[in-house]
Amino acid sequence: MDIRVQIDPFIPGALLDEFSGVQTGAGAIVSFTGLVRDLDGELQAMEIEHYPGMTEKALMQIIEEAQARWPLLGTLIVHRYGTLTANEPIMMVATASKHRKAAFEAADFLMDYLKSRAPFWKREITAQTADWVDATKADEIALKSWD
Amino acid sequence: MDIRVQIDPFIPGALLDEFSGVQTGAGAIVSFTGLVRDLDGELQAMEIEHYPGMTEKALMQIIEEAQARWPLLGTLIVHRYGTLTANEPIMMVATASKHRKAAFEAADFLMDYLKSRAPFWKREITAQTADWVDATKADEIALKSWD
Amino acid sequence: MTLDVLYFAWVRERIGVGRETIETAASTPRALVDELRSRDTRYAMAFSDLSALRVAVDQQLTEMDASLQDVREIAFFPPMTGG
Amino acid sequence: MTLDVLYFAWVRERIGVGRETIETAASTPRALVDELRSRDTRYAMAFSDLSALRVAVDQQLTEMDASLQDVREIAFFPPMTGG
Repeated sequence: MDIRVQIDPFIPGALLDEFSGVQTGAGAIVSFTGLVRDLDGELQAMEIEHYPGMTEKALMQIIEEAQARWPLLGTLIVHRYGTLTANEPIMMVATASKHRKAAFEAADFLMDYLKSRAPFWKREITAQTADWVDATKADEIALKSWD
Repeated sequence: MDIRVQIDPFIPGALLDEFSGVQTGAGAIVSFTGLVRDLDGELQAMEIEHYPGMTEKALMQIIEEAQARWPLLGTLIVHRYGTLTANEPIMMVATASKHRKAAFEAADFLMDYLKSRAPFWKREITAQTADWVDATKADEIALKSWD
Repeated sequence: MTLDVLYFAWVRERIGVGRETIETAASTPRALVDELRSRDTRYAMAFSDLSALRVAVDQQLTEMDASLQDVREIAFFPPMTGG
Repeated sequence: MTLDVLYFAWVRERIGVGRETIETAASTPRALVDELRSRDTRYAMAFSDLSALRVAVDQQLTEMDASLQDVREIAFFPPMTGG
């Protein structure tokens, strides 16, 4: 279990290779990278706020829940906070397992739980606006699909 | 659409960063890496045979099918052939989309189709044996789940 | 009872502080919200729609009717939007 | 009709070659299999269980009863195991 909540940028490929390098016996590795979308070139910055202390605990609980459901050899969650610009990686999850279905499902699960259960909040800054991103119904439905 | 069928090794993280670097407007990137499993330290090599000409066509058809089903911004499939050793990457798929569910589902779909529809055959070499890997019922069931 | 009360995102902006220490006898988050609403319009604005709010007690996501017994820290915030 | 016939994996090993050119009047892959089986025990061994075989015609996966009209290349192989 590797959890990183950081203000610094990260390079997804470098992290993927680092993650893969420490797995033993894995046949399948899935990664998800979330990037700052451009909003038709209007976005000046994305600001991410989080709840220090609770964030790490919540991510650990989410990973423990995934480990209880799938035979995972390794899991990684990295999430940035602070000020980001368009196309920058926001976060990444990675899972390693013997078989592909476990790796896929666990990564999908980690994302759904992280979206709705880890205390991060995003705000999109344009020349005119500085709006907090709304949680979507789709995210809530995705979460419930694992019940 | 980026399809590579190659004898040379590749570095998944380097490829992921290369793939991400050419996407525009993507919010979500999913990668799957398949690795040679170790068979309790018994594996001396994995040999992969393929059907030159048909392989590239089959992979292209699989990607076109995925593009028809999900709004994908980019897709990548890399698959090696020849002689590989334990823990080496065999293949990788990557998908880019605006939203995470499309990227996840399309990567999962590409893997299921590639497994049962792209002309690759694997053989595991140990000190005693050189057995062709059997196709599994699970792979056939996974494929049918997309019908 | 003395509680550390934390606010995040637009809840923090409406209330104007990210963290404060509050002396209260409230037994649930909901009771604390009612008490704060009556103190100042900033709270009334931030807490106008409880269905748009989430609450964590000692850094654990919970319900508005959870117990505040032995709690040190409580946080109010909008639905999360990470990932 | 002249056909390029290709074999892969254990089918190739049992037949002993990866590719050969065959003169045949078979109208389907199944008819070609029957013809080859009667030619030599190597084919009888390779094609003993048709349910364990896959066929591609002009590099397109197809069925044993597909038409071989205007076909240049046909391939027999076990179920694929890539990925």
